[in-house]
Amino acid sequence: MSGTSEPAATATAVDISHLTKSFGGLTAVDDVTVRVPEGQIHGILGPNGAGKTTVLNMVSGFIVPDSGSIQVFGEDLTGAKPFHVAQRGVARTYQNIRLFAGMTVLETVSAGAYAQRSSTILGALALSPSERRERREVRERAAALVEQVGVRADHDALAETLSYGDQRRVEIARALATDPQVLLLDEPTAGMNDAESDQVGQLLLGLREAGLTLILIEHNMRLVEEFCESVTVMNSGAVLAQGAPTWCLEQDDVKEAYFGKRSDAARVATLRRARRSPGGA
Amino acid sequence: MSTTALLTTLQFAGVNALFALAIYASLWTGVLSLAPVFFGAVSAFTFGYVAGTLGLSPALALVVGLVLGAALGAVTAALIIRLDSHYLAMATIAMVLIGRVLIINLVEYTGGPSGTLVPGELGTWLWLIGSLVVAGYVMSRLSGSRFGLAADAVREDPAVAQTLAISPRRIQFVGFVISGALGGTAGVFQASFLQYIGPDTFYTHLGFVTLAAVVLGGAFHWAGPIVGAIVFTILPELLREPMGEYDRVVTGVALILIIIYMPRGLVDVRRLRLLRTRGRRRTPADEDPSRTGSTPATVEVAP
Amino acid sequence: MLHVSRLCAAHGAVQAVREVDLEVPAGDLVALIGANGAGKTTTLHAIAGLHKPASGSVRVGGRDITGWPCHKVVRSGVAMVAEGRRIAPPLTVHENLELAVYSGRTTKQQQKDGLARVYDLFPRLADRRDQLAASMSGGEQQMLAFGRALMTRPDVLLLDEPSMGLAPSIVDVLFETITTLHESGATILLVEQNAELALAVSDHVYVMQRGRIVSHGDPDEMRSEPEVMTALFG
Amino acid sequence: MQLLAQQLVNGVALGSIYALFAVGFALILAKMGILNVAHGTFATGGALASYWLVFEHGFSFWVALAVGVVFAGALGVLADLVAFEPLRRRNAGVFAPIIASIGVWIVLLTLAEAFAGPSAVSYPAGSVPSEPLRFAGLIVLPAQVISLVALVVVVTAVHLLLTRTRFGAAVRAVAVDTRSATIVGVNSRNVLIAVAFMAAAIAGLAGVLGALSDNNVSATIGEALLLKGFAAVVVGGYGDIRGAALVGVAIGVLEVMSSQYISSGFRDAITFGVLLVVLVLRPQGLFGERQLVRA
Repeated sequence: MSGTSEPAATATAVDISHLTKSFGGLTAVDDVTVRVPEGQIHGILGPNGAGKTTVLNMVSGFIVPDSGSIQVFGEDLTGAKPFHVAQRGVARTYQNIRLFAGMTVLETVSAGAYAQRSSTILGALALSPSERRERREVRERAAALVEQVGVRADHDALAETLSYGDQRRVEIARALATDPQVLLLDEPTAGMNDAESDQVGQLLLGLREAGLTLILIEHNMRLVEEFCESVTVMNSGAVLAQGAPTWCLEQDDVKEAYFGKRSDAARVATLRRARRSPGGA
Repeated sequence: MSTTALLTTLQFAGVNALFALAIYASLWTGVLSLAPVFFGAVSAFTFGYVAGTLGLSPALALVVGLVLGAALGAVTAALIIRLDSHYLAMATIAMVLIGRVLIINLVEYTGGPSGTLVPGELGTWLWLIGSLVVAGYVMSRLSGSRFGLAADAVREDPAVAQTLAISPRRIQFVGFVISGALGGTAGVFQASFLQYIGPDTFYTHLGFVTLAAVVLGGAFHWAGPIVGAIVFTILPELLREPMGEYDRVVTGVALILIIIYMPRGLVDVRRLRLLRTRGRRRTPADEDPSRTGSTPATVEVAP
Repeated sequence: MLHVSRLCAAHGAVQAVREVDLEVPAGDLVALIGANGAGKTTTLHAIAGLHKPASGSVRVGGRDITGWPCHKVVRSGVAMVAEGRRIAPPLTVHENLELAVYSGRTTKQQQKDGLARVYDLFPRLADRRDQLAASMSGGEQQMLAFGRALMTRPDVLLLDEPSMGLAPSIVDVLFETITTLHESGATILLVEQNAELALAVSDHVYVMQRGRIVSHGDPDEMRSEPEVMTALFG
Repeated sequence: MQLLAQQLVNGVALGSIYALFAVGFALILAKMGILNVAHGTFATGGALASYWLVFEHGFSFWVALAVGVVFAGALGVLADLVAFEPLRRRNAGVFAPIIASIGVWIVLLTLAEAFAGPSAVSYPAGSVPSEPLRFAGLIVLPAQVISLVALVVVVTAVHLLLTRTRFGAAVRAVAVDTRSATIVGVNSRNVLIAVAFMAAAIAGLAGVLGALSDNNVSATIGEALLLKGFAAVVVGGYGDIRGAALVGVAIGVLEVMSSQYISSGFRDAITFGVLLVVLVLRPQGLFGERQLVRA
């Protein structure tokens, strides 16, 4: 494991240290340490099955790690319940889009504003002025978020009927509605074409400008090189490399993780030839 | 069916609608519970006992039923809300079963197996419609409110709801309290209309008929249970003549068919919205503004 | 042996596989490579009957098996080693292997021989015969998944990312096994993200990008094509 | 002392019937992920079918028992084909099968009531084994012996079937992950139908033996079994049918003892009270480790 030096001036937003998790006999995440400074975009890369989503699931509280710790802005959130983690300002999206069936775009995003609202059931029943104001504000803010992430569809359309790209964007808007400090994105551009991916990239830059810290799992290397300040590359649960994206992607073991080892491949090929010749295939 | 019979049936449809709304209140938060039947039983027998010994004005009796139901809902939720879905459903069915045993054995308070008589002052159209209107108003205000959106989220995907800082347990607790209040109220009405309550008044059959009503009407919008209760109370009455003793077979078959082919019931907001989206794709909205203006799907009442 | 023509498959709104044509001649090892999310696994699932194709056809040895349920596809001679080691965790290694008898493709004797062969191929499985599958390491689970597929005596073997999430030493063992199987005449369709390995072992390579086959040819030709690398990076 | 021993015998015999029923109920819950509240009506179906054969057609009790068991199994398969399989195909979630099973319950109960009429009936005198056996001062009825033997045989057979045979392996594989079983050629549909048949047939056996023990056949015979069987499954856990069976027997003993020594009226309340307490304190049951329900 090697890495370039990180800028030391800013505070650490997310501090994941020595995280380990096994399922049965499988070590899905093996001693992973990631530090992400405030206001940065950090990418987690690696081939399928490397354990990236498991890391994200541990940060957001879905999975309790076997060992290691997770701190967000200095607060220990290891093993905290997901809604606790969310209350501390960590929001996320999902690899397989998870929108709420039957809800419109605006309702979906408004649901994300739960922690921002203070209205009570009695207030809602009594039609109190503050409740009315809050409903209006939530709607307006949700509408603004929908515009911000670039969803062009009707706000009253069912979220599940939108195009794939728009569904991903609605998910981002819903996460943003929780007013997070840290946003975890699981393959935000999966299934998008280049133009759409670029739009998402620009959106992420905008969010960083607004002060958010972002951690994203991403397979689009072009996007990673263009938008991430730093990356962590994982393979079979462990960290292969950490640092600037261009530097990381040049590392041999990273390339090997993606494309395989030339030496291994060569060895297998030799083996094969050797076997074939005596048999006379 | 004669007019009197129809009116009586409609009255029971109204009471069933209250029970159905009570079941809906917890289903809304992703919990299948038959506990409202138990809440209703406790309220009804308390009402019967108190009205019999102390005398009680109708309005006060209603309030007692409501508060008692809500309190029971809170206690129940505190005890069993953390169970997995199957076990939770089982636990609430067990409550209904225990309720009957208690009623039979607490002879001094309930009249035991022979039941007890209850004053019928609340058993009028005015009280019933008034209560239904209030319940409908409460549910319509809650849908689209902070609680309502959170409940939708918890039912559709509790894991995702958690990452929106929503605590599913908390939302489900509130759902149980609302369910208890509605169930308690419904129990008092059931007692007032029947003017007699016994161990079989609040038993599994009531639970299943109301659950069937919710499923038929639709468990995804508050109007669903009301529509379902009306259809499901009147339908067997209409079928009684042609079907004879087999009328309930239709109820059962309907339940199976609905859950397979119309899992979201008659009042299906999602389907309406899908149709609207499809319609809009064919004819753009700006060409046909009346269509978007009059969507029955808009639940939001905020200005 | 395996002919796929104009296969389309969708996940809800996403058209994951578009008009895919590919062919696996008898005795060949054909690789299907591409970036994450290119549609490789969906293609394999559509062949294996785990995902209903929207259109197109899948034929095995001249028989049209398009849209057949998975267990019938297995019966017709196509076995899959699923991504993520889909084995039955509460069963022992031995029970997992014996499940293959339900494919109806083996006689009692063949079943016995098959077990011996699998245990011979993966001695580690023989050691852990009566251990629960859930308690085994990732590599051992992958071996078990391999063994289960072989137990059905398939005409065509579908391999879905056999190297996924595994340590390099295990990957070596698995690919040696794949090579051995190939040498012994097995017909194999290999989906793999690890392109170098796939190129090294295969006779023919298809490259997939965003649901389409963008190029195919000999492994050596493919290695020199610049488009292939961009396709692999997504 | 004599009384206590006699009541213990009665309790174990009663509990055997609860336990039998619970085994079938647990099978459906654990292996198919369905909380099947219609399970009691399968028991009713079995009991009514056997009664009909004995009373109307003069068949021997043993033939009637076998036919009743098969008939109940067929009802279980029918329910699965009509109500549960379409939901499985649609991935309908957790609640839909419960609601569908309520539909099945209503239909079968109504038909049973229409068939049996409102009042309970008994097997004709002499048509069933009823001569009491005396043993060390205790009176043991043949029905009680049959129930206990049936329980031991069924629990042993089902347990061995599940843990020692290939079919059992297939059942366990399908229960935990259908896909992992189908990719080696297991037809999960057939496996589930077989489980549905087995579970309902066992319910039918419990129904017939319950009717024999009480010498009383009615349309609601399954309802009482459902409640007790359900308590046994919850308290015993459904991961291992032996736990459910053991608790089923214990419930029988508890009932007999509590009605003898506490109050006959509160007999059921005590059972359900134990059920609720266990649910609250140990939701996974007394014996089972926590097992996720197949969604």
